[in-house]
Order: sequence, then C-alpha cells, then structure tokens
Amino acid sequence: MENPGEQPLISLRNAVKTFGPVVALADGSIDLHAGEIHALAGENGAGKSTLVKVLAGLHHRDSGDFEIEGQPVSFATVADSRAAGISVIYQEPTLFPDLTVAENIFIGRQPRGRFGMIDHRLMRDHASAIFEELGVPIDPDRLAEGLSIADQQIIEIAKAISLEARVLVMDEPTAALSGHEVDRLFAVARSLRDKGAALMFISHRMEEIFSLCDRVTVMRDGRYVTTRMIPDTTPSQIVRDMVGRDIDQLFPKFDAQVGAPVLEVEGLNRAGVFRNISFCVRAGEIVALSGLVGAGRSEVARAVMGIDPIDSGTVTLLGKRLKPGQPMAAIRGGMGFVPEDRRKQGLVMELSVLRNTALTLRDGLARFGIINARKEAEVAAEWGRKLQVKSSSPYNSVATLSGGNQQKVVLAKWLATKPKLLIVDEPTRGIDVGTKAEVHRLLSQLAVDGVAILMISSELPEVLGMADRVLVMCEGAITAEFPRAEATPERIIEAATDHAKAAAS
Amino acid sequence: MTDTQTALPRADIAASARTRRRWNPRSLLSKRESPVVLALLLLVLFTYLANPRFLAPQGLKDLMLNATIMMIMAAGQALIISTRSVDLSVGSALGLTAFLTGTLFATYPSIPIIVVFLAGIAMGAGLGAINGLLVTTARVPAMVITLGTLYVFRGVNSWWAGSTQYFAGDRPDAFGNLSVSLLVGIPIITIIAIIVIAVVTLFQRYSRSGRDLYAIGSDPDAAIVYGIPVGRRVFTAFVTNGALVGLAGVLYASRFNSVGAVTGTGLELQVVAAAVVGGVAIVGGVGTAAGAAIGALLLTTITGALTSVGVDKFWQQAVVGGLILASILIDRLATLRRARNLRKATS
Amino acid sequence: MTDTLTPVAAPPALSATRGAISRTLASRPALMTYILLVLLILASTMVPRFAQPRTATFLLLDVVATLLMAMPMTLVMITGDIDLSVASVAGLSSAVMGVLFTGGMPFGGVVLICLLVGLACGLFNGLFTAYVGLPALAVTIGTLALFRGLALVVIGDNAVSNFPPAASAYATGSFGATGIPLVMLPVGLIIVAFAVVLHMTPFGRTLFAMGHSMEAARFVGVNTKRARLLTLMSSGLVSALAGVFWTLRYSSARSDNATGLELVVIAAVVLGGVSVFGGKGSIWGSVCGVLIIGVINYALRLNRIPEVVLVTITGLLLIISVVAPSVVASWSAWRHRRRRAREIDSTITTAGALSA
Amino acid sequence: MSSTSRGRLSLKVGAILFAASLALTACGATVNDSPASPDTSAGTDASPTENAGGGDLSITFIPKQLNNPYTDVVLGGGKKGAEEAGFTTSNVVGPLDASASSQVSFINAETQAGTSVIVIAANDPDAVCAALKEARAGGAKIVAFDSDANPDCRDVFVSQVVAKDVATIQLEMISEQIGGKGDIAILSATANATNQNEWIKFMEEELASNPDYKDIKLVSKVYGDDDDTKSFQEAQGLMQANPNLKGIISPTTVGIAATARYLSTSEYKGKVALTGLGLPNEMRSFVKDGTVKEFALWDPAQLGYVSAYAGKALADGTITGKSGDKFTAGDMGEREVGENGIIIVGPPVRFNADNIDKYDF
Repeated sequence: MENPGEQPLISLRNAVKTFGPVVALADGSIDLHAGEIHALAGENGAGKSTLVKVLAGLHHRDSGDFEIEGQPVSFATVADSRAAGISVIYQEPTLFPDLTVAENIFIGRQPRGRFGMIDHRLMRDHASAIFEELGVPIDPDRLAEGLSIADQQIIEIAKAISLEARVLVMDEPTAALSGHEVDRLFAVARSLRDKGAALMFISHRMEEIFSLCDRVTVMRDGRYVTTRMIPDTTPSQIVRDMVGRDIDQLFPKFDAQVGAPVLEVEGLNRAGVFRNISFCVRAGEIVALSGLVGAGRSEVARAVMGIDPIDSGTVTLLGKRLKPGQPMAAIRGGMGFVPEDRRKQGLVMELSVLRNTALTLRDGLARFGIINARKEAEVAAEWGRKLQVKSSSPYNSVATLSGGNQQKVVLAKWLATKPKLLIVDEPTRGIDVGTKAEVHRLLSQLAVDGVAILMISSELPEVLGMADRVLVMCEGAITAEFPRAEATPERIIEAATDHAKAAAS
Repeated sequence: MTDTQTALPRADIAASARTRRRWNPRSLLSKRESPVVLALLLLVLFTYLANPRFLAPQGLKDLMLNATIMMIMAAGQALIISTRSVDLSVGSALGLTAFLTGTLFATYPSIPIIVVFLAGIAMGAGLGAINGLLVTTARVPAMVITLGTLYVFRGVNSWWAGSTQYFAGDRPDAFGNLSVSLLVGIPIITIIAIIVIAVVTLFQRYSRSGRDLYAIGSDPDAAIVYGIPVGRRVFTAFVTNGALVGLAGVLYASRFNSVGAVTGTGLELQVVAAAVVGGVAIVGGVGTAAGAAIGALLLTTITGALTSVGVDKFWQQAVVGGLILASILIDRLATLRRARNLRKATS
Repeated sequence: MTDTLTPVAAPPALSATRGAISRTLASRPALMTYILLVLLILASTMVPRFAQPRTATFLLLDVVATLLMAMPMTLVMITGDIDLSVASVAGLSSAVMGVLFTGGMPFGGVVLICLLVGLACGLFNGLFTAYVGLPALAVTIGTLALFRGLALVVIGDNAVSNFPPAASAYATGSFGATGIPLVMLPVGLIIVAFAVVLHMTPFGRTLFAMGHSMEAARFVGVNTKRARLLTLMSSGLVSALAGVFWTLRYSSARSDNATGLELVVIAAVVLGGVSVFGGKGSIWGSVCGVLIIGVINYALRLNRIPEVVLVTITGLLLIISVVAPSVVASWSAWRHRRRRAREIDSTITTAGALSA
Repeated sequence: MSSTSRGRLSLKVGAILFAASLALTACGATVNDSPASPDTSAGTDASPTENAGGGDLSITFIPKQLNNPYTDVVLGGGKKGAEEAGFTTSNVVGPLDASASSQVSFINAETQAGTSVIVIAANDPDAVCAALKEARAGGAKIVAFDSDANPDCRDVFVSQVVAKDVATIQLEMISEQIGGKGDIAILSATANATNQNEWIKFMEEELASNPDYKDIKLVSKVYGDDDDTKSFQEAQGLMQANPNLKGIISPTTVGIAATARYLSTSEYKGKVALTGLGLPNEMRSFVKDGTVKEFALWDPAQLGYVSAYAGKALADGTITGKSGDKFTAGDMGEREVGENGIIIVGPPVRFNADNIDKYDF
C-alpha cells in the first residue's frame, strides 16, 4: 500500500469474520497512519461496520493479522482496544438512557477524589469543558434519555476526546447531523489529525469524503478493493470501485402507468415529531421521502401505517379514511410496510422463515379460526420462491439468513398480502449489491403492476434512481417536492437542510 | 498511552472550573425516592395522630427493629435489580445463614460474636456467588436461576436443620442484646443496618463499578459495546447481595426467637416489592439501596401502623398490594410526563 | 391428540449448528415427553405400588390446579409477560366462593361469580400491564399481595366447608377403574383449547412473534395491547377456576388456599421449555413440565422420601433445564468457530500457495 | 429440508411415546390392580407386598408440619408407643408448612401404601376429610391426635386433655398473674385450628359466666399462624393497639415463645403477664428471667404414645371407636373412649421457676 516507508499506527490484514453461515468480512484490510483522516467507503453490506467492530474489539476476527505499531495484537474485549487508544463512534449511538450526559462520557473512568470516590462535580466540569470546546450547549447533568441523535453523536465524540484516543473511528457520524453540525465536527476532526491522531471516517457522502479525508480505502462484498490518495482520485472512480459495475444497472426503472391516488395524507401532526404533513401517492408511482436521518420520515410512515399515534390529520387509503392507531385496519385496507429496522421491526429474528413469511397472512390462512399449517407452508414457500429467498430450510430462523435474504423475507411477507400501497423504509440498507439491484427491480416491477410505493431512503442515488417524485423533509416538515426530472442531489440536500423553511411551515 | 502520541485536545480542567457552582441536591437520594419518603412521613404522622403510642419509645423501637432485616435485604436486592436482574433466592439464603448462626452458637458456645457475623456474611456471599456464577456463565435469566436456587437452598436448609431449631436460650445474651440494646435511642442492629445501607448507597453513587451496575441495567447491550465487564459486575452484585443477605440472616437469628428449617420462607417477593416501592425500577438502571431500604421501612411500618390505628388486620395485605401498585404507577406517570415534556420541548 | 398439542414446527433454537445434540434440543416438547416417559417407567418399576390406577387419581388430582394455571401462564410467558398473581387469584376465588355460598347463593351462581372475579383480576393485571405500560413482573407482584389481601378481607379467618356433596364428589371422583379423575375431562378440554389457540390460530402465531419482538409484531398489525390483555385475562379466569377446584377438592374455602403456588407453576412451565424472555414454549411442553414435577413428587412421596428432597430436586431440575441448553449452545458455537477457523486456515493456505 | 423432517420426526416420536406411556401406565395399572383395591377387605392384614407376612401392621404419623419441636416430642412418644404396641413399621411423613391442603397428598400416598393406621393432627378438619374417608375405605384406621379432624372421617381422637380443663387452667393462671382484673388478649395459632378454637370458646364462656373473672376483659384475639415471625409481630401489635393490656394467653407453643421473646426484649417485660401452653425447653430462659411466671402443658410424648396404642387397638379390633370402648395403653394404663370417640390423655402440668428444670422436652 501507500507510504511503504512509514509504519502504520494500525494495520489490519486479511481479516475474516463469519456469523454462522454468513460471511460478514471476507478479507478486511486497512492501514491507518498517525496524522491522517482515512475514509472507508463501500456500499451498505460491504463489511465496513464489521471491520469497525473488529477494530473495536467487539468482534473477534476468525483469522487475519492485526498490528498496532508493528506489534501483533488481539483484543478480547472493548476495554483492550480502548486501552490501546482506539475509540469508536458507532453509526447508532448507544448511550445509557438512565445515566447523565456527563456520566455517559466518563463511564468506567469517572474522575475520583477523596477516598477514591467519584467526584461528580469534577466530572461535570470536565464534560462542560469538552462541550464548550465543541461549542455545543448540552447540560451535562441531564439524563441521556430523550436526547436527539445529533446530541447523542456529540456525546460520543466528547467521549472519544476525553479518552485521549490516538485512533478515532467514526462510523457514519454525519448521517444525522445538520450542515453546521457537520462543519463543527469536521473542524474538530481536522484539529485532532493535526495533533497527530489517526482518524477513520465512514460516510456515504462523497463530498464529505473529498472535503475532509486524505486517503480512502474501498471495500466491496466484505473484501478490500483498493486504497487511493484523495487528491489522485475522483468520486466517480470511487463509486465504480464500490459498486464494481455500472451504476445504471443498480436502479432498473421501468415505465409504469401512474393511475389514481392510492394514499392521501392530509395535515398530519404529532407534537415534537412532525407537522402539517400532506402528500399523495398514486398507483404505479414511486414516491421517495428524502431527508436527513432524524428528519421525521420514518415517523410519518409509522403514523400513516397506524403504528404511532397522531395528534391530528387524516390518512385516506383508496378513498377510505383509516382510523388512526390501527395498523390492522391499514393492512386490511391494502397497506404494506417494510420497516427501517429489519432486525427489530421487519422480522421476528428468532422465528422461522416460514412463520415470518406467513405472519402477515395469519388471518387469511385460518378457517374457522384454525390455521391450515400445510397451506401456511405452501404460501410461504411460494413467496420464498418468487423472491428467491435463499435458505437451507424454511424452518430455520431468519437470523441465520444474510441481510439481503432477510430483506427478501420482509418483502415476501408483505407482497403475500397483495398490497395496494407499499411503504418501504430504507429498503436496501445493509444488504449486498446483488440483492440490492434485485430489490430495486422488484420495486419497479411492483410499480408497473400498479402498486403505489412510498420509499424512504437516505441514499441519494437510490432516491434519484428510483423515484417518480421526491418529497424532502427537514425537522418534521416537508420542505420541498420535486418531480423526477427536476430532482438533483444539490436541490434535495438544500431542501433537507432548509431549516428556515422547516421552521416556517 | 504516551503523551507524544496523544493528540486529542483535552479541556484544561483548571481553566474550565466553573464559577457556576449551582448546588446540586442529588447527594444520596435522587428524586426518585421522594414519593416513598413522603408516603412514609405521612403514614407515620397520621398514625401518630390517631395513636400517639405509635411513636412512644417502645413503638419507635419496634418500628425500627421490624424493618431492619428487610431493609438490608432490600438494599442488596436494589443492587441486583439495578442491573436488570433479580434474586428470588434471598429468603432461602437468609434461612441458611440464620441457621448457620444458630448452629455456630450451639456448637461453639464461646465463639466470638464477630466470627459468627463473618461466617454468616461469608456463607451468604458464597450462596450469592453460586447464583452469580450460574447467571453470568450460563447467560440465562436470573429470575429462573434464582427461582431454582430458592428451592435448592431451602432444600439444603431443611436437610441440614431437620427438626432442629435454635432458640433464644441457645445464644449468648450479648448476641441477643444486639437487637434489644439501644444506642442513642436506636437498636444496635438497626445502626448496623443503616451503616451498611449507607455504604452500599455510597458505593452505588461514588464508585466506578457501582456506576457500571446502572449502565448495565440501563442498556445491557450498550454496556458490552462500551467494554464494561458485564459478567464480572453482575457477579459482584450477586456476591454483594448474598453477603448482605448473610448479614441479615445473622441479625435475624439475633432478633427472632427461633431459627430452623423454614426460617425466611416467602420473604423474596416482599423484598422485591420493597425495592420496587423504594423507587428501584424493575427494568433496571435506576434506584438506590437507600430508596429500597426506605421502601422496606414503609412496607413494614404500614403493617404496624394499621394495627396501631385499629384498621381491620384483614385489610393489611391488600393495602400493601395497593401500595406496590401505586408506587410503580406513580413512577410510570412521571416517566410519561417527562417524555411528553421532552417532545414538547423539541417541537 | 399429540398432533394437535405439539407445535408443528418448533423453530430450531440453534439451526446454525447441526449434530445430534442440537437435533434433540430442536424439539423441546419431544424431549420433555421422553423425560416424562422415562420417569414413569422408572417410577413404575422402582417404586412399589406406583403402577396402580390410584396413582393416576391421586397424582392427577394433586397437579390439576398447577396444570390449569400452567396453561394461561404458558401463553402469558410466551408473550414475554409473567403472572405472579395466579395463586392469589385462586385464593380470592376460593374466599368469594365460601362467602357467597354461606350467604345462600345457589352453587352454580357462586361458581359463575368466582369466575367473573378471576376475569376481573386478569383484567386489572392486563390493563396495568398492557395499557398503562408497566412491567408485568412488578404489576403482578403487587396484585399477588393485593388479591390475597382481598381474599382475607372477604372471608377473614373463616373456613367454609359445607359445599354440595355432589360437587365435592365430582372434584375428587374418578372414572371407575381407570383411576383418571373426573375433573380431567374438563381440564383436558381446557388444555386442548389452549393448545389450539396457541399453536393453531392466528392469535397464537402473534403471541410468539410478540414474545420475540413486540415491535415487529406491531409492524404486522398485531394489536399487542389487546393480545396481552387477553392472555392475562385468561390467566385470571383459569386461576379462578383452579381456585374453585381447590376449594371443592379440599372442601375448604379459605383465604390462604394455594398460597405459594405461583412459583410452582412458573417452575413447571419453565421446565417445560417456556422461555422467561418470551417467544419460546409449547402447551405440551408445559403439560409435561407439570407432570414431571408431579410424578417425581408423587413417586418420592410414595417412598416416604421427605419433602425436602422434593424441593431440592425441583430446584435442580429448573436450573438444569435452563443451564443445559446454554451450555450445549456455547459448546457447539465453540466447535463451530474452531471448524470455521480450520476451514479458513486451509483456504488461506491454498490461496497463498496459488498466489505464490 | 433436514430440519423439516427433523421436526416432524420428533413430533411423531413424541406422539408414539405419549401413546405408549398411556398404554403402559394403563397396563401396569390393570396388572397390579388387585393388591390394594378397596374391596380387598378392611382387615388389618391388607398391607401390601413388601410389608409381607400376615399380621404385619404399619403406622404412619402425619403431624401438622414437620420440623417443629413440639411435634418432635409428640412423635418421639408416638414412635415409642408404636414399637411397644407391636407395629412392624412406623413412619413419619408430613408437609413443611401447616397449610390446610398440604396434608392431603400425604394421606393419599399412605392410602396407596396400604398403611394400617394413620395418625394425623389435622391442619383443617374438613380439608383432610375426603382423603381420610378414602383411606378408611382402603382399610386404614384413622386416629386423630392433637387437633381433631371432622368426626365423620376418623375413628378416634386422642386429645391431650379435656378441652375445658385446658381453658380453665389458662384462665386460672392469667387471673393469678394479673390479680384478677384487667384487659387480656389471646394470641392463637391459625384461625382454623380446631383445638385452639375450642379452648378459646371455653375461655370466653368461662369469662362470661364465672364471677371470679368478672373484672377480666378479653379485648383482642390475634393469630400468629404458628409462625415465629408472625406471632412475634402480632404480639407487638397487641401491645400497641391495647395500651391497657395486662396479660396475654397464648395457647400454642410457637406463639407463647415468640411473645415471650418480644416481651423479654421490650419495656413490657414483667409488666404484662404471659401464660399459655409452652414447651419447657423453649420457655426455660423466659421463666428464669422473669418474663413468664407460669405456663402449662401436658406431656406431649404421652399424646403420641397413647395415639399409637389407640391405633393398635383399632387395628386389632379391640375397639371400634364407640363410646365406652376400653384399651390398655402400655405404661399409661387403661384408657376409655369417651363421647364422640374422644380419648383423653391426662391433665395438664403447670410449669414455673420451681419445677421447670425437672422437665426435658
């Protein structure tokens, strides 16, 4: 790799990590040098997060070499990696909701005063000092419960700073941040680099990688692909490295006949979550709901489905007004929902493929209230076949499937209900490239078949490639709507960070 | 990590030492305990108004003595519950240590009292270690494991004791006097209990491993991600709780007339209830040993108070049940209100 | 009959790992059946007088209350909740029965009201748990005390014993020479009903889903609150029925009837393969769990082995039943890891050889 | 695929095994049906297989609960009596808690074991009744002792003493100790204990009718359930709720010991009188420290002893339980069955500082 003369601070070579039959990391390699910001790029499911967790000591690699300053290391626990100076900020911050902000930063290393007792006041002051430095007004005494994702992220960064880490790994730290928060974070990151720390930065946003980083390593399908110096490369080159093929293939978009409105949402409100949400989705149309993480997109979808309560507003499906808070009514009316969090919401991980697939159909499969087990198995098998779910047995739990196949099971169980409206929330998050294209093709085909689709996605290429219409949300309000022809990355990002308009609506 | 390598900026502590030193009243008790303290004060007040004898020296002494053993056990249980576990075997463990105490005095009449205390605590800790080991190594819910050891410990106790019972006469007077003699108006065993509970509460608030327990209860998965030694901490919590139960067992032998095969039967749910009433959330993460102890005091006081004001004794248990429900309900409503306020604040 | 009681496809706990051990674990109910059979055979050959119709009578009568309560408990625990108040509901139902019957109410009406009282208790638990959002463990610890307290309030220190002889005879009688108690007919019907509901209805399917993930269940349109309410109400209702049976069998309506039975029920159900975390379990497994404890108890009692041993064995069984699977799981996970590491080693060696 | 067949297979195995088990138990049952079936004669020689040998008699004691010192003394006497009376085997079984229903399954097991004589102290007179009837139908003789079962379902009841004597002696003692006037209270065992309730009834009648006791007022009755802790706390409650209390009668050994322990450690020591029925070994220290002046009890060992002989006499057919039947109870001499099948053991003894060291039970 580059800089052959200089010894890397951290070097991971040919790391392999498997979970049962799933190979999460087939060949993970990366070198981090002191004083650099190193981007790690790759599609969802490319193995970035697994690699991060191996660095963090959270996962143990099955094989491969791991060296710090030339010394082979093996981390048994997170504490080991932390002791070696590695600090990780995860994609989804995991704070302790019952502890204070200050305590969340210092847990396990609280400053101690007399008699070895924790000096809570000193701890608070340390936290305040870090927040001051970061320029964020967070009360160190408040409980972490109920903090916004952006604030949680800041606390994670504050923790890394307080740890005096020499390696800081940030797994998509900007996903939920607003423009000026991102700028602030970058300033901090640069100053850390200038003081000699090694930073690893994971982001899907090319412009961020190019404005912040010095080098970039690309991964695909769990394997190391290449490492390039940022000044010597271009975004399109990296995207090619990531995808490994032409990008058009990923977003097969068929021409569909746009028909009558299927879903009409009027003036939906929920205090503190979203407000004045009105839109419509027609048969055969794919409408994307875009925006930053935390803008309230998933919450709107959940409210439309009736999973979350609303304060006011109406949801009309095929001309029939749905009672709020009753998902079953929405499902009976022809609504399907592929949720954002496959593991927690989309599937019952411990249940079998069969049971998961049949779960949406449970009432339809029953005669006189008794489920016909054979029919249940047949229907599940049929939809498994249609979506080409690869599993060794329909009686195996879905936890044993790969992410892509799990998502197919989720899609299968909803398609089995023959929905008129399908809401898909981050439909391709964390699944491999091949399956991703399959999912996209499937969505296109559904649209051709006259299904109305509401798609939530944080991936701009997906939004631009698939949507007939793009709605953009910012801070709980819809700030823009673009037809396919008018949607550009710049416009969408602008609307997604249009706080002024969001506040005005 | 060496200074040359260290690069992350760190706030200069001296410079940041705030002038804004607002006094923080969260010393030993957080506000979670205030409802139960208030309830206790009101209960004592009303009972006193109805029957002044309730707070006569003897009444006060009885009040404290009744609660002492339950208070220690509730404090220990608070440690366990704060990690999102539970220990149902405490009644049986108490029986075993109480019987050990009786046996020691009967077998070695001249044994120093302190040795008996240490033996009881050690045995309790050992029983706690069995629970802790099973829970942490087998990774199965503490509730099932301790339900199992509830039966096993009780079985061992019955086996060991058979029909043997040790009575007040079998023990040195000095030992029995621990639960009789007063020091500044407070029975000695109560003083022991208060000291122990204070130490446990301080541990919870001011030690790193104590704080780790809350982190584990707050979000066990996050605790693993953070590198908190979850297994070791939970194990330690079980051993500590065991030691406290051991202490309670020794004090039980001092306090009550006889110890035998069935001593302490059925205490487990009362102890859990006391902790819950004292503001320890059953889902972990919050609550203090002191709160749990006050919960125990409230539950034991209510029985005495109802008798004292002449409420039909048949109502006592129902009142206790209502109290448990009320306390978790209050807690829940407070949480809901907080969540609503947060949502409003962000909108 | 077993066909209906055994879940059609018990999802393998560790389908990632193959081999004989995981295969055995894969169907817990079958394993429980086997253990029960071995116990029955052992008891019949080694315990004098065990193999008699009377054993069926006495043993089954002993476990009827536990068996009844275990049915809704299985549902409640599969959903991820727990009901510690079952024995107190039985006590309350017994107390109400005594007072109303003494008050001159006709027997049928008395039983009906007892069942309604049980239903109301379940409703109370269910509202607090599902709709107010409190943990079932905490709620039912509270109602454990509350319902037992109400039983005391209702009947106080009294005991009522003059129930209609026909009713008592029914509660203690058996089908002629078979020795099977008469009450096993309704009890059997209740077991079948619960098995059908849990394993063969849409409602039952959703309970498993809820136990594993409340959130995922809500996303497929399950009214999780109503489902939790219903399971807890069924628990109240059946516990009250168990209380009525208890009263008739012992011809004694008292406030302290069935005290402490909740832990026995939970122990039996967990032994039968129900996970306290929810999502796992079967009616047949729970029936086996109750019967296993019942057979051990009765066999030992016939041999005049002290109660102490029974208590200890119950506890050990419970611990083993939960520890064993996890020990086996971690062993096979370790084996898997080793095998995988070997595979990778060899792949890398091959790859290395090729590239070289 | 493999998993599918695996699941099905285990299901089928389960089904077959279950069916087999039913068949097996059923077969086993039919084969072994005869030995203990009810109609095998009500004779004393019906004891089954391994008690083999014609006239072998077995006796089983079922106390209120095991692991209770008083029970131990009673059973000690019972074992001695059983041996002397000629029982081949004698056993003690029983529950660990004194709840109403817990004795039933023990009676059932004894019924099935074909035990010739069951001696029982009933926790609840009615709860054990059906099971006892069944045992009698199987040929067993039932001797109730200490606490009576419903007279319909036992042959005889061996009573410690004449119930009225117990009531009067306790009233006499308390009256002496409080100087004939003042408030008193009773701390009993369980609210359903037959013997306790009978004594309490006699005490209430006596208080109402006897002019000697006209200044004594019974203000409260509480129940400690024969549980040390509960009794202890009930004693506390009594003191608080009744400021003018002069004396407590506790006609149960657990209750009096717990109350004595409370009084001896409280300000009421020596001020509030305590009497009742207690075991000398348990009460010795309280008599010596002045908490208790005097209490009473019969010799519990004699109770067990006579019960064993009564069982033998029933089994031999010497007596049937009807009034006027007579039998010889070993060293205790001849005893007569009184009204309702009650056999009286002997008068209670008073224990005080002067004589307590002479007794060891």
